[in-house]
Amino acid sequence: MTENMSCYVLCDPNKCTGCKACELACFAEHNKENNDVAYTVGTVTIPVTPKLYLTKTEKYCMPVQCKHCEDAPCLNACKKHAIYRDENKQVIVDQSKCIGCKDCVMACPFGAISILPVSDNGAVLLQKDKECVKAASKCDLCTGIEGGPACVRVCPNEALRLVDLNEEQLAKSIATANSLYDSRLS
Amino acid sequence: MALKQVQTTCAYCGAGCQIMFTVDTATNKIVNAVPAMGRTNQGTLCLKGHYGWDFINDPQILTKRITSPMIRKGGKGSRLEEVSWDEAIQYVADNLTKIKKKYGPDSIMCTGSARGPGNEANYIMQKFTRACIGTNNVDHCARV
Amino acid sequence: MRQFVKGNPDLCIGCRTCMIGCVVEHEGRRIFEIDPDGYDFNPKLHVVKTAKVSVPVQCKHCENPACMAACPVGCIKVINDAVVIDQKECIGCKSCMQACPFGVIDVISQVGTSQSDGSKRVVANKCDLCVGTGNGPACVRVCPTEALKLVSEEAMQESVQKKRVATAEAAKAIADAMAD
Amino acid sequence: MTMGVHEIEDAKLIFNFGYNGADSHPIVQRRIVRAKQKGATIICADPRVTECARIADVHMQLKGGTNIALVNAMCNVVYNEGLVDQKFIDEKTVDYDAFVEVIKKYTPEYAETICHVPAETIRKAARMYAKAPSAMILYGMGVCQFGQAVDVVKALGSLALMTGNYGKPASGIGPVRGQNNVQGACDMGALPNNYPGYQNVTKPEIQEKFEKAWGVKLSNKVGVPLTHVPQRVLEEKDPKKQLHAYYIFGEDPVQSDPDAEEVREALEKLDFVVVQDIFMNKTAEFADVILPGTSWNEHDGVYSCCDRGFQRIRKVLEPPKGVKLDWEIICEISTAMGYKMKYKNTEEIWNELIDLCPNFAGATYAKLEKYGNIQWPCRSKDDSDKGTVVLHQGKFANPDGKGKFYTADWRPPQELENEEYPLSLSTVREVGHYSVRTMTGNCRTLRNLEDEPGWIQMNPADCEKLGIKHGDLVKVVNKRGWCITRCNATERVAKGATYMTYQWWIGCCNELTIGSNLDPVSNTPEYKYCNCRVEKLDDQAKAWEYVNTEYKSIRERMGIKMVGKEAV
Repeated sequence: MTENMSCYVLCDPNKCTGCKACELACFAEHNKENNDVAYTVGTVTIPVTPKLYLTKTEKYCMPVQCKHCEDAPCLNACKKHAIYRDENKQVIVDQSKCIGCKDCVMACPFGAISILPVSDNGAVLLQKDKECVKAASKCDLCTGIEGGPACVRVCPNEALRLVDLNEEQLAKSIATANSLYDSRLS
Repeated sequence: MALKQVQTTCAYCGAGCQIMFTVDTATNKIVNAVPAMGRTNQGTLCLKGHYGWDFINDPQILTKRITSPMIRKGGKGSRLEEVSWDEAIQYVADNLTKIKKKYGPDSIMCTGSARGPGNEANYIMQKFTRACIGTNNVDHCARV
Repeated sequence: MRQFVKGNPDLCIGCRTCMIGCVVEHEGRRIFEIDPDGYDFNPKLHVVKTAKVSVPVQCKHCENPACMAACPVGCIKVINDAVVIDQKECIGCKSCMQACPFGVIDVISQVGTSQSDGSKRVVANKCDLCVGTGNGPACVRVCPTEALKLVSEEAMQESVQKKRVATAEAAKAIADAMAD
Repeated sequence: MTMGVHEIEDAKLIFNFGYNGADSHPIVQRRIVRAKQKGATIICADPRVTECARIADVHMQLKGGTNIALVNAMCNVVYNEGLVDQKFIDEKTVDYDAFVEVIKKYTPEYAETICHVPAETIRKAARMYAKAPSAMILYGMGVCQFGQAVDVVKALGSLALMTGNYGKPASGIGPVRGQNNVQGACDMGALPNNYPGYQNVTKPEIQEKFEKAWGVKLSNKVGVPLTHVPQRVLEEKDPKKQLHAYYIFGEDPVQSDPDAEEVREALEKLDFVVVQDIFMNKTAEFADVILPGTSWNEHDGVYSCCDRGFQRIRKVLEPPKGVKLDWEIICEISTAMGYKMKYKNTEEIWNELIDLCPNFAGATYAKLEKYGNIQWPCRSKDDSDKGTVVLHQGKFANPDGKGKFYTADWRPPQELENEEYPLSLSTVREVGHYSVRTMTGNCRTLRNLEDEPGWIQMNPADCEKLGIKHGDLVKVVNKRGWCITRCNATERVAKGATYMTYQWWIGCCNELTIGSNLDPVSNTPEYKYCNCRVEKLDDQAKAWEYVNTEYKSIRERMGIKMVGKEAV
């Protein structure tokens, strides 16, 4: 039997209209507490740093975000051990440990990570030389946030959904078993 | 500075890379070496091609460049003394002639060189061995 | 994002032309004229060879450099978007060396310098992307197998964007399959 | 090489045997890397994890000294699994049946007991090689520097024959020749059996041609190979065969030849030794006369690169006062001995020799200027003959035009490991130094990169057993001699095997190598196999002092004034 797997958010590009509601919701959800970001744009004092990235091709669009790989290349590439797997098997970046070396960006085959400024107390954090602190930014499935991933919640077109392959796989295998049973009769 | 450029073949391995040297003709020194477009090297060089030319200015690091013929006038074990070219050539010719007369041409062995001198000098060496000394005792360090 | 030089172990043949290229670029061509004991040979990158890998290893020019944060005298600076050690100010405390997770900082002694006790100054040394030479990184230029590449911010973004488009295309294929 | 260096990157499959391009010819290795990037399959047979082995699809890490058993086993698989090109064999080759008789015994399982390469790996490699649309074999000194060497070359050639891998682009068999002009010295007849252009000294019609051209009677007796010199000086009883004089031109046998002690004894015993070179070296210490020649970059001429390519070399600098052009020196000696030789320049010499060599006749200076590089054979002076990239197209160079099958049974190396000397020692290449290093050792940055006393590559398990660490000075010793060098602990070499490069004065591995086991055909010494013991040196400070003092003293003997120079 397959191991217990991590979950991830997947978009149906056939439904996505590219409205960016997910990016903003993600940013707001993660900066509500420390940076006072509410749901209206007027209150934002810091750079917008989402953890999923709307990507447009010629024919369609969708946000790209972390697949929480089971053998995560980003986690394996990180020399600072700033990327870890939490108790729910989600792959999480500890931005306080990240030094912005970009190895995870190179290692990720999906383009799901960007290096973005880090803010606290409503302002961008600065390094010794006054440059802003930057860290790897990627989907953490809104771990610990009530209601689950904000992007899924806000999508007006229901293009995003949280995939739990553990359940889906079970359902699929039962369906396959059933169909085998059905075909046996014919 | 009067600069000129000369293209030649690298002498450090059988790949036969082409190098373009820039030379200051006033001081007779190499200023620069860059890869040239050769059939085998296509504008690339390894470390020896890039940085293996300053020996030519006799920097006195490992061994000294020899700039005068030398003879051990006092025989084996004596000191090497600088002599004129005429004296050196005559000395070699006399000794080789003496040995050839005493022991025959096959008692003399000569080598070509698989390194810097080039094909023409090798041709001359084997011609000298065969036509002048009269033996086929000529070989080179092919097996190193 | 800051640019950096990246080695490719599939192309590297371990010849170390890059290491000499680095020294020549930083010492200047006087290296071929002066007394061979008159300068130090301190490459700012090193070819590492294990049973499986040969590749030059050098500074990643991190966005929040751990070395810079660890430096007590502030001699690690960002110049032209490269993380650079000012060796004149360095006190040789080795903090940066310890802080760097990549092992790309060395501590070297400098010829022609001296401390009050007469010993040579010892300072930190690492890749500075040949900043200020106007020629770009020498290691990239001299490598005979093109195993070193300067990864620019644009190249990085282009690569991430390509991957994102491919991810979107795959998601489309999944969605289409599930719709059937 | 039967092909061109530039063709390597288009190979579909490269079988790299005992050849370490990354250290000996980085710019050839570049083509192997490019071939891999273009999708070529790479098979590597080497006792070490070389750069090529590292990127290979199959690496057969054979035990040193077992080459022919491995090649025979690959031929055995190709034969038994019916992977041969029967049409090619029938039409273009001879002696197939006798060859098959020998390889029958070499099943992969049998070879595994000799080579320590798993039978399944041998099968896999043989199948890959035989099934490739075209396959190229590259080999180097890992094949040639054994007492059994020419047999292996012929066996590799037979592997290519039985699979029809000749005469098409990016196929064939390539000995990648080491030194810059070793191909050229052979081309020019600096060989005891051949006049220039590989024309045999024993053939009356050839002898007659050269006698006519040179106006003198010539000997038809094959001469002495270089590696026989010590024996002909020290041991030969027949006075007619003894050597008494040695004219050494652009070589340093004390450093480069095996069993340095024996070479030194021979040079001491010779009546008369002439050394013609550019720098003082270890051989010059034994010279009765030293004649200073010109260096690369100070004279004109032609080199032949490893794939038969003639290329011009040009005078870049004026030579220092006091030296003479190499060919001028020899011409003057010849003239003083009564055989007049006089030339205006290298082009005049070149024109004389290409007219005597049908295979070079078309490669004039004018055409070399025009095309940059001409691979011989180039027979016509007409501009349309640009030389020949691929040899053996249509027919082979043998008199009957056919490829000849041959292999032999495996013979072990002469000197094996034993209780007293439990490790094997092989000589290898240092990427940043050339040959005996009189040139590169005088280059500042190359000296910075690698200097005395060199390294001995050893498996970490062997180091641990001896209690030595990476970088420690150690003593390497066998019955012929000893030296001191640094330990390089690396997983790239197998347990029980050690490797050293041969250009160091202090870490001088040729004090240990074996001079007596020569290949019967090529007379190449067994540089790649002898035994040794590595000893731990408890007092490292004292050992370093020895290294530094010794280095300083040899440099002084080589004419370097040490004043103001720091010790190494």
